[in-house]
Amino acid sequence: MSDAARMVEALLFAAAEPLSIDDLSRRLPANVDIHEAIAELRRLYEGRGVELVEVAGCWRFQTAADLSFLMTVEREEPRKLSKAAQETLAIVAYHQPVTRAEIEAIRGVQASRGTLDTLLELDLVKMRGRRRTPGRPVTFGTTDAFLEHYGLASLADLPGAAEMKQLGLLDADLPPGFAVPDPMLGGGDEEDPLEPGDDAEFHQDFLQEES
Amino acid sequence: MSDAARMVEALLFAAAEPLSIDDLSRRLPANVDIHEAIAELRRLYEGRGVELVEVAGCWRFQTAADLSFLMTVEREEPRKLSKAAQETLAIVAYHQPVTRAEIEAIRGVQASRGTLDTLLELDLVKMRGRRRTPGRPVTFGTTDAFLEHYGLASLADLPGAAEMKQLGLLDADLPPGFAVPDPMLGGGDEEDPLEPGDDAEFHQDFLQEES
Amino acid sequence: MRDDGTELDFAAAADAAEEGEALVVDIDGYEGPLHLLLALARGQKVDLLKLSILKLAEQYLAFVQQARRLRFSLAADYLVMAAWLAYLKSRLLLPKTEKAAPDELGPEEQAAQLAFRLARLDAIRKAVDALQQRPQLKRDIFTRGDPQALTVVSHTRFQGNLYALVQAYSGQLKKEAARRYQPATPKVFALDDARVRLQNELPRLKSWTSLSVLAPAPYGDGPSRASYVASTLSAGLELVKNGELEARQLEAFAELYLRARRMEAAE
Repeated sequence: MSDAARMVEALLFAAAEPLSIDDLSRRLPANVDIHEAIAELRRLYEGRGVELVEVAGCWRFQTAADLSFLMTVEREEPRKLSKAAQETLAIVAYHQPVTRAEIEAIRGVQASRGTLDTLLELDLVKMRGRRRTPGRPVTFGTTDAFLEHYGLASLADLPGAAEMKQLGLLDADLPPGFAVPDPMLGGGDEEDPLEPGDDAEFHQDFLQEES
Repeated sequence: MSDAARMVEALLFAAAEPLSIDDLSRRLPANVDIHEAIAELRRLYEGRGVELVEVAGCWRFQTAADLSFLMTVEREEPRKLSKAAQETLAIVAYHQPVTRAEIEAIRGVQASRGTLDTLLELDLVKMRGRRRTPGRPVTFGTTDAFLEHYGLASLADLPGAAEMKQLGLLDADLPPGFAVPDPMLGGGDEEDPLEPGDDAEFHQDFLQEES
Repeated sequence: MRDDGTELDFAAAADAAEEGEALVVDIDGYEGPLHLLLALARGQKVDLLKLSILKLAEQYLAFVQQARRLRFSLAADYLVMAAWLAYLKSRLLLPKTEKAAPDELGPEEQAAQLAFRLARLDAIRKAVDALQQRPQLKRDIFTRGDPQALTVVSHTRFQGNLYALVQAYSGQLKKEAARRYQPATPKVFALDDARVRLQNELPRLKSWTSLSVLAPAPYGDGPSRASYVASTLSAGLELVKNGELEARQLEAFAELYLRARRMEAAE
């Protein structure tokens, strides 16, 4: 094992929180190749009870996920996020920077008060700035704590993000290549409209609702 | 590496204190040979940046003694501001340029001397000038570093009253005439720029106050 | 929302509708109309982008109608969505008219928009599952339990939390708003009380009695001596005016004396 790897190992081990390459280089002699040392350590710790991982652009040791059954003493019962909060968090993560109105548009529901607040309180979501559009709405994004919690090296590592981007599902509006579905497809048998009465009833409701 | 060693490694790593053989056996499956696992780990960690040692009959990982030169204690830059600092910083951000007396009037408490000092030291707040009023008090404002830390493009991006209400931070039924000041309107007319001597004088004031 | 239960629910609702049975349709299981639509769309078991919007619209309308039959109240957004789908359906079915408003999307585009929104929400729901299945800190993975006393602290990590900052500020605003100047209203000896008291005293006011003796003495948190004296004086002057009392003062600033007016003597 190289001296460099020994030093990096000791520092990461002793640290209370993940360290960046910068953090490490500030503490190590100038001639140490930190990237090389980290690569060496990663190989060494592969498959072990403790692993070296990158989170939020920093490095930390953590226990292997498959051993979680042993960790009853250390486990903190995490505050369970509601379904709405989980969905909101995912939207913020994948669509950031995103405004409240955009979150509501994606979910098709008015954000109930408290959902976004909870995520902000838990430091999983932060206010990022303002959108340069009329009204200049505040935008939201995820924090480093979010990445650390889910063990993500960066936002690019969000599961499925690349695929969603490719499909245009992260766009705000209908992407140009998005197929216009044929409304008749598969609908041959069911072409008959609802009974006239049904339809009229809905229309009436609609007008009443709108007025 | 054996499964037993992996498990012991993870447990010792995550434990808040050294673990005895008894502690380990209580948390491990019954068929695990703990002595053997520890012997395996000791061999594995020999000469590394981290070592497995026995202290008073308990086992723990610790960094190698010869690397202690890396482990100097450093003053911690607060990752989170204290409540008082947070409040003071918020007032400076929204009310700038603002004098110390005004900050105290808004907070309703004597600004503890260290608070503004801390913010100045962290380069979040700077002295801006002197108010053109009797006594010519020094005025404070936020720095570019402040904007950078909070991810703001400009002071205009600070959330206003409407956003605070949306986030449930302000009640909808605030008294009339209640407004969140616009930090962009910070009156340039009523203040003079700082003069070269001002800085030193201020620090002197501070030192005297502190003693 | 129950990902698997929903389809069954719908199937059951349709069956029950055919059989004329009452069935509780649980709209509360869905977060909103879009979530309900997504559950129905998944039931078509095709790529969301190749969805039959017509079929979906009909399914939704049937579902909502069923729900309405069983519950009088249904959240407005479900009805708005129903109305919009009914409208979209009719536009999709009708032959194209030439006088479509220039700023209005054609029905096919609107259907595509809806399919896109469903696909987007579906992707997010899958992302939620993917995220929740990841090992999570302090639930599945753990960092060093006892970092060494010699702390190695990250230096570049100070990051302002804008929410905390705004929270700190709004907290003070609220404090400020609550801090209204409200001087305690001084307790006074009400004029009415003074008049009643003096009238009760009248029968005993046969001889000249000084105001300072007549005015009650202050006690506890009650009105001040000055208030007792002032109110008694005012009430006394009123009674003098009414002819029930006589007042006399030997010189300016001297003690004031009051006594009941002798009605018999006057007659």
